[in-house]
Amino acid sequence: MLGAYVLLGAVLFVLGLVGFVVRRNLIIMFLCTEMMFQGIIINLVAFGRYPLAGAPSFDGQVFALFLIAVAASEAALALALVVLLFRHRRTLDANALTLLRDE
Amino acid sequence: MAGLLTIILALGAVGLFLALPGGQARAVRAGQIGLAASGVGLLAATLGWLFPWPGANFFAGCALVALFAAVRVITHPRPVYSALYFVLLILAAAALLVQMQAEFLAAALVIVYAGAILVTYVFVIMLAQQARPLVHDIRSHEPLLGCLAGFLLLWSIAVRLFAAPVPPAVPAADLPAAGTVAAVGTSLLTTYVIAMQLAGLLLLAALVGAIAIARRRPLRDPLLEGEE
Amino acid sequence: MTNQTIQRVEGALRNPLVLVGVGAVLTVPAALVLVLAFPLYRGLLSDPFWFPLLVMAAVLFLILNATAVCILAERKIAGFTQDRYGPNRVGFWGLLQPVADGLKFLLKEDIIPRRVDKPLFLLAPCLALIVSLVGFAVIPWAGEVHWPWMEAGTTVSTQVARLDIGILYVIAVGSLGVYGLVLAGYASNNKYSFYGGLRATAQMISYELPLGLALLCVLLTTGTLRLEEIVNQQAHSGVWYVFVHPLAFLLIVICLFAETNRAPFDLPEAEQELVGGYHTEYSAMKFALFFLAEYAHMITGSAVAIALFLGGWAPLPFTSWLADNTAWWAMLLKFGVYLLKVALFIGVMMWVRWTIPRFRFDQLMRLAWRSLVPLGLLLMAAVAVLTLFGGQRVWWAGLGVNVLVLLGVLWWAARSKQPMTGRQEDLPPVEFGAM
Amino acid sequence: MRDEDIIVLQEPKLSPAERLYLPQIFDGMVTTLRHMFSLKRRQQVVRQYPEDTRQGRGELRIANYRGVHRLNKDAEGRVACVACFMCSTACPAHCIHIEAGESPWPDREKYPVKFEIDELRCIYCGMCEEACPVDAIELTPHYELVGRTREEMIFDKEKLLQVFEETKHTKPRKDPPITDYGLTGGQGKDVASPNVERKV
Repeated sequence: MLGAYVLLGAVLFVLGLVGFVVRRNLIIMFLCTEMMFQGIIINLVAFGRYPLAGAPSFDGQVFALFLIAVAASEAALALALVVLLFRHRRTLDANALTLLRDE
Repeated sequence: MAGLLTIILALGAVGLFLALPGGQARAVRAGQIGLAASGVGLLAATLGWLFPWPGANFFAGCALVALFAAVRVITHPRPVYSALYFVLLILAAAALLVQMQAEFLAAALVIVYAGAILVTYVFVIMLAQQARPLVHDIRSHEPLLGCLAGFLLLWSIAVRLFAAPVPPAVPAADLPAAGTVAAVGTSLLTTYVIAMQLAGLLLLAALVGAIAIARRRPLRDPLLEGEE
Repeated sequence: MTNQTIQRVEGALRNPLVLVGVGAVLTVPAALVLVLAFPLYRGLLSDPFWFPLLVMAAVLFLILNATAVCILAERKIAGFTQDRYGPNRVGFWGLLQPVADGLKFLLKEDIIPRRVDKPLFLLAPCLALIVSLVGFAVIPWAGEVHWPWMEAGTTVSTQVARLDIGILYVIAVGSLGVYGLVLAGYASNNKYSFYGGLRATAQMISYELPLGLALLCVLLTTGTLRLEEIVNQQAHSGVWYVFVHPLAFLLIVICLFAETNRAPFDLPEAEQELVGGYHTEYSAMKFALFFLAEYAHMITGSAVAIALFLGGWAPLPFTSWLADNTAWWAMLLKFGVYLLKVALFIGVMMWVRWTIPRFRFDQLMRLAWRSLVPLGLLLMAAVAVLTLFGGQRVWWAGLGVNVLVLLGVLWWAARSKQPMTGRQEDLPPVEFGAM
Repeated sequence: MRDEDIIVLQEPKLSPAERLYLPQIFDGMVTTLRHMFSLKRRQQVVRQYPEDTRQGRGELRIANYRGVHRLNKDAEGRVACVACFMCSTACPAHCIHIEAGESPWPDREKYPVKFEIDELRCIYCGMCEEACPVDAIELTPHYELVGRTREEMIFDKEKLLQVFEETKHTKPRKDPPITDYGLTGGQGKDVASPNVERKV
């Protein structure tokens, strides 16, 4: 049981990671980080529900709640930054943001 | 077992590579087929052979929806659809959480993610919408390396996972029956009360930061200035 | 059919006796079948798995028909407030108008404009309707019922799902409601629709905050999220929570108007500004789905508000009459009382709609963020302090806190220099940008 | 702009109750409630149209109401129109179509072979009536104008003359015609066909 959930969480995490690396739209990139959070949330809850030792507890859910709080903060700040970037550069292309690159 | 797992995951990686935006239409179709085969294979490996358990059907359904939605999020060339598939992913994840008796968390996930965060994403995507698809939506950045890295990471996790001992099955009744909301709330406000305060502080900081970043400074009105 | 036949049928249907006759012909056989087949489904009625499903079917049937009646009621009330009669042509007193409306929606040409985003365009109305219907699952329609043929002491509950997270489920589902509107606005590829969708997003997100805060006030008093328990508490003590938290009730009612996009908060569809808002491009049955969704949303919202504040199925305040009665006739009575309350609540919503003019968008936002959210925060803090000292068990203490908060707000309003309408305020010119 | 031209408006000061809005809202709701239950006002204001018409109540000003057109007939029952095209020229909606032909009668040169009015296109402004030199075209008080097809709503000469037959009792032909076609020895100059020799 635990294995199934953990594997699903891992797949979601890796898909999010691949998406973050591969996609060039800033908004999609941040969506992909949210997807990584999803994978972790499922993992945390599964670890709390099916612990390797001891009785199941709610600690996993509590951690997941904190994770949601962090994700919300991240989304708020990231979207604010994206809005700001778009307003300045008129594009959401991550490859276009090369101002700090050493070339 | 490890060999079979490698084949399944490699199939998925190749499928993902073909299905990512930027490829030929036929290759995308083939990639989608590969991805579907890989996902089903992964589920079969997880459910049938290694861990047969009650509730596997529900898990399989939700997991398939979740995987499908997740793949579409990163392969769909149009951002609005990506965001909507992410909503689908949230709903599937919430269903899985309900299966793990985390009802409160499921509700919180839907309210916070689908109800607030994703709506904001959709909002921003719509505002930044352009008339025709843009190059950064229909071209990928280093898809080969990305898929390879993902494959290696997932492969190492999965092989380790399948090699690990199967944990003892815990019957559902082992969780306190008082209701998950009460239990989670008690845990949150006793053991983790400081962490909760910190989370609140973090949210406040994010709120202030977001407003400070995105605020538009009012322009001086030249007409008014001229008169003064 | 020839013209004359149609005219003759129309004339006959205007006769109330003919109408009753037709109704009897339609319903009496159905009722007979239900009665005769009773032994067949008797077992289902006492089964804790099947009975909720039957309740679900019955309530869904009722709601979908009620929306049709609601549309007639709305038009009648609109007529009455404007010194008109409202629809009175189809059937006696216009009673068959919903049938005519439904036929019209079904038979009209179903247009899909060429440049729309077709999958989303089709998905949006379905999503709107589904989301507004699934909220019914946790509403405790008539408490527990004990059928005469059941074992003594056992009951089944007239509720589709008894969830531990009760009211949170309603909020979660309600927060998905915005997608139907946003997608409709986006997919239509029409700037008026788009504005409507954007307005809907901003409005619904903004009004979810005071809604949540007001809910928290009640939840601090009830100590449970289960709607059936909240109703039980009110039915047993006789103190409906509207007497304990009148301000929270007011907040919830205001937010309910905003969440259902009803006037005076119908900014997303504001006809005079945005043609039709998010449903400008919709026609025929797809438009009807939006219509249905709006009324279904109204019914869900008012049912939840009644469960929280107006005692749910409890027939009278300040008594515990019927609270413990689980007889089948008591169940029917409770259900009737609940429906009556919902009908009255919706009547008030319509009454308000035809009285109060629409807000301007900045007024709408100002109302939410500058008035309702601070009021909700203040109220919640006050109730939290009260709960800390155990005052949530004493109903007049809650009322006292509400009165104190109200007085405080009044005092603040009296001494504050800023006008609340925003009409007198100058908005600073802002930098022009796409965002 | 001088300073004294600027009018400074003093916003009325709102009382605390007015700032709360709720009393005002309840006021408004009481008003609508009163209207909701005032059956008498409703009966006074509303007309149940097909049963209760303005004509039936005598509220219709027949003399100058502008409804469906008619083509008048002269005293001999001939169409009064002389196909001068004044009405179709004056028409802002271009809804009048006339085809002229040589008149079979000696008192005028032309008469309309075809005379069609697209009642769907017409805006009922009455310009044709003003323009007509022989008062052949007139608007009638008949306002119940319906049809199932667009073709049906294009009134031809026969139909327009039919309308005259139906409405000449409620609204008699306005003025004696400017031209009497020489039948009565006429005083005025014959505007429509001045060259025709008059039979006295």
